[in-house]
Amino acid sequence: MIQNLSIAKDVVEELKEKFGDVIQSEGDVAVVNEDFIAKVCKYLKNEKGFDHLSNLSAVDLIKQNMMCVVYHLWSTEKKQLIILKAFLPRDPTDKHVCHEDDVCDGVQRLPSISKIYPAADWHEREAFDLFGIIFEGHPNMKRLLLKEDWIGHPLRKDDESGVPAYQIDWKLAMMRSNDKFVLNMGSINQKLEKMKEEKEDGK
Amino acid sequence: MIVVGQLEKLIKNLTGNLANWGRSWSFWPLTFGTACCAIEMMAMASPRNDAERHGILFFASTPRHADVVIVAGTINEKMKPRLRRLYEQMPDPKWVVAMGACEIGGGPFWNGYNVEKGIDGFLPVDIYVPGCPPRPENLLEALIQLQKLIKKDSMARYKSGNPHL
Amino acid sequence: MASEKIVELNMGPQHPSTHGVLRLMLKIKGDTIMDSTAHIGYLHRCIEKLHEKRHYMWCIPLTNRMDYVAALHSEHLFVQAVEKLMNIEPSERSQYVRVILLELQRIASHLVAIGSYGLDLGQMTTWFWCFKEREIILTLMEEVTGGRLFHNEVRLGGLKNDLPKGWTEKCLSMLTYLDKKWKDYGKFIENELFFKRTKGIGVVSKKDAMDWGMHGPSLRGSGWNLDVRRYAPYSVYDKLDFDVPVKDEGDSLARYRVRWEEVVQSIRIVRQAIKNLPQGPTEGLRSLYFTKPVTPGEVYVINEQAKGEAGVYLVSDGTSKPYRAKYKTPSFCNTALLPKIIVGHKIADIVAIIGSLDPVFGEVDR
Amino acid sequence: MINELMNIVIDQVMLLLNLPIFLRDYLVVIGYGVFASLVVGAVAYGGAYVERKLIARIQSRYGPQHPGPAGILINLADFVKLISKEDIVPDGADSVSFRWAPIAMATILFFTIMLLPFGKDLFAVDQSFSLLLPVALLSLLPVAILLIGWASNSKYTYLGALRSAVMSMSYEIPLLLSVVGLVILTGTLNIVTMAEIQDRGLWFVLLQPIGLLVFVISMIATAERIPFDMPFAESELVAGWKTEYSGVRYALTFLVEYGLVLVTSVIVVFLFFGGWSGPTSLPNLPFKIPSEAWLFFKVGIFVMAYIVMRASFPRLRADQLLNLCWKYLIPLGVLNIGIAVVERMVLWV
Repeated sequence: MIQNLSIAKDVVEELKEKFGDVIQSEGDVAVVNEDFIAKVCKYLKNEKGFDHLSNLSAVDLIKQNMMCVVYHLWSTEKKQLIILKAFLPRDPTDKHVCHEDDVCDGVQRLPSISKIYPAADWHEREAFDLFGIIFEGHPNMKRLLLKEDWIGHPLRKDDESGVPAYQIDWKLAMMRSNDKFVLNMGSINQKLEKMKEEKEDGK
Repeated sequence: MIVVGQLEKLIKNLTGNLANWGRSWSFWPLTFGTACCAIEMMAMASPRNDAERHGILFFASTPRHADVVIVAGTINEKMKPRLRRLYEQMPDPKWVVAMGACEIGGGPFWNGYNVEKGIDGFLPVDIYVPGCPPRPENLLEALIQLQKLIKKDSMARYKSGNPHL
Repeated sequence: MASEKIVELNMGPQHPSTHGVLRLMLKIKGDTIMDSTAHIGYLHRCIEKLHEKRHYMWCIPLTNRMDYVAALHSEHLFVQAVEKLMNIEPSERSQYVRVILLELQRIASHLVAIGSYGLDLGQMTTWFWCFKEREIILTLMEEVTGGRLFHNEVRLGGLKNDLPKGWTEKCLSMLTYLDKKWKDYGKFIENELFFKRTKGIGVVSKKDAMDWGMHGPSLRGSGWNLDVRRYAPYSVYDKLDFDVPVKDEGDSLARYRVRWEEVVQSIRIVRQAIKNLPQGPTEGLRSLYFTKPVTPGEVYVINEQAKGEAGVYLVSDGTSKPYRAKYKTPSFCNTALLPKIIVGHKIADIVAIIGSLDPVFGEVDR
Repeated sequence: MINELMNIVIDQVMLLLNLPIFLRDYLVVIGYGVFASLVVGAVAYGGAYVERKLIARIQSRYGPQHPGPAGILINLADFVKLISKEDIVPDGADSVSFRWAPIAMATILFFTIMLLPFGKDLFAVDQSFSLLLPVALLSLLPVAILLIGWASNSKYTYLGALRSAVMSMSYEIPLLLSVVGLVILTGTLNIVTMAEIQDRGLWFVLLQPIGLLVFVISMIATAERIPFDMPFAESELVAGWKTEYSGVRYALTFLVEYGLVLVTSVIVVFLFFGGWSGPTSLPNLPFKIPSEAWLFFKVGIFVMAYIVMRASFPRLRADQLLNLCWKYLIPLGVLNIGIAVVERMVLWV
């Protein structure tokens, strides 16, 4: 039979009374304002017994120009699941600047919940590594899977760091080529440099 | 003078063949496996198709004791410098077996941003074993072919320092 | 003072007993470990990005290669997510056959885990015996699906091909053979030296296990009675009765024992599934959607894989390619807590702890 | 029988080179030394082959089959390959001690072989302290290993060598305690006279079972075989103190490992299982059984025991061996000395 995980709708209602308009409910998903995510998670873990962080994933909604972080929390006694969503403004040109000790400031910011759920430590580092979402208060906000000197965040929809030259969407590349557009694959860079020269000559 | 020339050629021939005979039968691969092909490499050493029948003993845990490195599993950009250094740490008569589609041309992950498309860019590969993952019998057959190659190997190959001679 | 000197040791990506490509930077004083950090990513194959570039049908070879020791589990996870999205109920017989193949794959995965655990501690014979038994299971699976490690067997709402004739008798005879052998191996592995190396090593308390995000047999070794097949039943697991082995000590020996008993339970499950295997079609849609659009929406499905609770968060935007597929894999969470357990142990204990957590690095790095 | 042969050969050599008479004893010693190392080399070769085949059979597989009729030449192939391999000396290593340490270990091993008798009257040197010297020389090996560990300039070898040094401190004392028990019982330090006593009367294994237990455990630790395999723990310390070696020097460490197995089993057989004593002529056997055959039969059993142990036991941690030795073996050794004193008074008075 198809697995149906029972969603804790009553808990979503309680959250709305407790936190007021910070929480909207979209279907059975609680959409949380991104600054209150840590408070909500602490409340859920301590009072409501959602002790198991089942999943923390980031989704790049490029059409709505938003970045969404989804939390799936599971309570082991009540055997119920609750889904929290936090929508962040999307940083179009992943322009966040990483200082030497890898402290980055940028638009996609979110309080980290690794103090409440220590299991979220690596999940958040992976979300930062592949999407560029910065989790404030995270003990070790560095890249997890890619090389330290990797430029760009590959899982974003507009990042073509791995696409071979013949598949690249040139309109988008040209639109971005006026500012710093660094890619990691040698084949693509030469192609883009050539395109840029033609553009300068054409002008 | 001719006798000395003949004698010297005979001795060089004899030692060369003896060395090649020794190298081919005592064939210690480096225990290096990253992904799914490593499981099939272990299955090759398991009792069903026992690699030790041909002298292939998975005993060398350091590059110093290894003769051949069977690159089993996808190599991505973070692993590439490590693999190159491992190859350089191995003592000289050494061979490289590229096992699995990921080593030959990137395999199912060829258009990944982080995956190295084939290891013959930075390693001199002797034997390619296609398959994803290749069956243990394929790998054993490939190693036996490599052993045959070694038997006919020429000593000149190592003096010139160019493994592709 | 010489003894105060903290030496930095690097258990590099190529190490005989890190079960793959894990790099541990250890700060050791003498033989005990003061602090350690884990570096992963040496097998990051951009599986989630490649999901967005491929039709649903072609994503199966990618999911297979994540946990390459128990490949059918992640394949079943992905297809179940699409079935939930499309609201397609697989036929009764195909669900039973899926459970049979999944449990056989779980036995094969536990054999690799226990075999390489013995090899790490110096007992080579367990490694060879476990791989010998695993070959028998692989040939059985090969007769059904045609592949040893990766099967591409699960289709939307059904299976690629049904069980061949006479397969169930062969499987039952294999299970009786394995049942007897597994008891002997248990007695052979658990000798006094094995206890000295594993009892009281890498103890994880019940509270820490849940906080740090432990999964699967390791979690059940610390006292949690959590098995997805029980608390969020899927497929036909609610019709099969089996009990979930749980130990309370939380040390490496407990984790090994849980894994050892799970093989016995899986044998029981396969026997029951074969006994009341219904007749009926297992065709289902011959192929997952190649180019037909999948209904837009998002879904979250969790399965009990060999290494623990794995989940996929699938977002589809109505086209024939997944918009975003995020995999939560158990080994990723187990490896995250490795540096926390190791502190205070000797160097020789790292090997015992890694072996008891049994991470697979295709799954960790994705 | 081998003695007469040896004397004939030495006389011929003396005549050929008309050397002065007093050089004869040196020639005897050299002759026996060469003979002993040849025998040990052959037996070590056979032992290595049997080990690979027996371990393969225990692990339900065939083991080497192809080089030679049944894989007989596999060790020759290993040796030839290792000789013809490039011999890397890492630049950070202290080259003098890195190069010479394995050779020092090999000489220590062959020196102990020279001192051990191999038959009823087949021994190079019959000293009054011939039991003490092999034991003392075997305890020199960890010093060489420590030198190797430091010289190879890599953290793994350093850790492996430290483990070996720490282990040697812990298993030497029970080793000597059990030997003291025997010395009290027999009154001599000479292996040959001990063997003769056992030949006449009881084997010491019946008189000193605890001494045997303590001695065997510390012998396994000397030979660094599986239960106490920490210095070469290939699953933890990559390859322990042998990590940096390749080529000929690795072949030497290979030879030392198998030589140790053989030497330790010869010593155990001499001290507790009565050396070459055994019925020289079985009732329905036409020819007389030479005493050497009995010795090698018993040594073979012990080498088999080493191999089976390697296949079935996991590896202990270094500190577990330490408290095993300090907490259990040393008290047992002292108890054994007490038993030996009591037996001495009761039996021999």
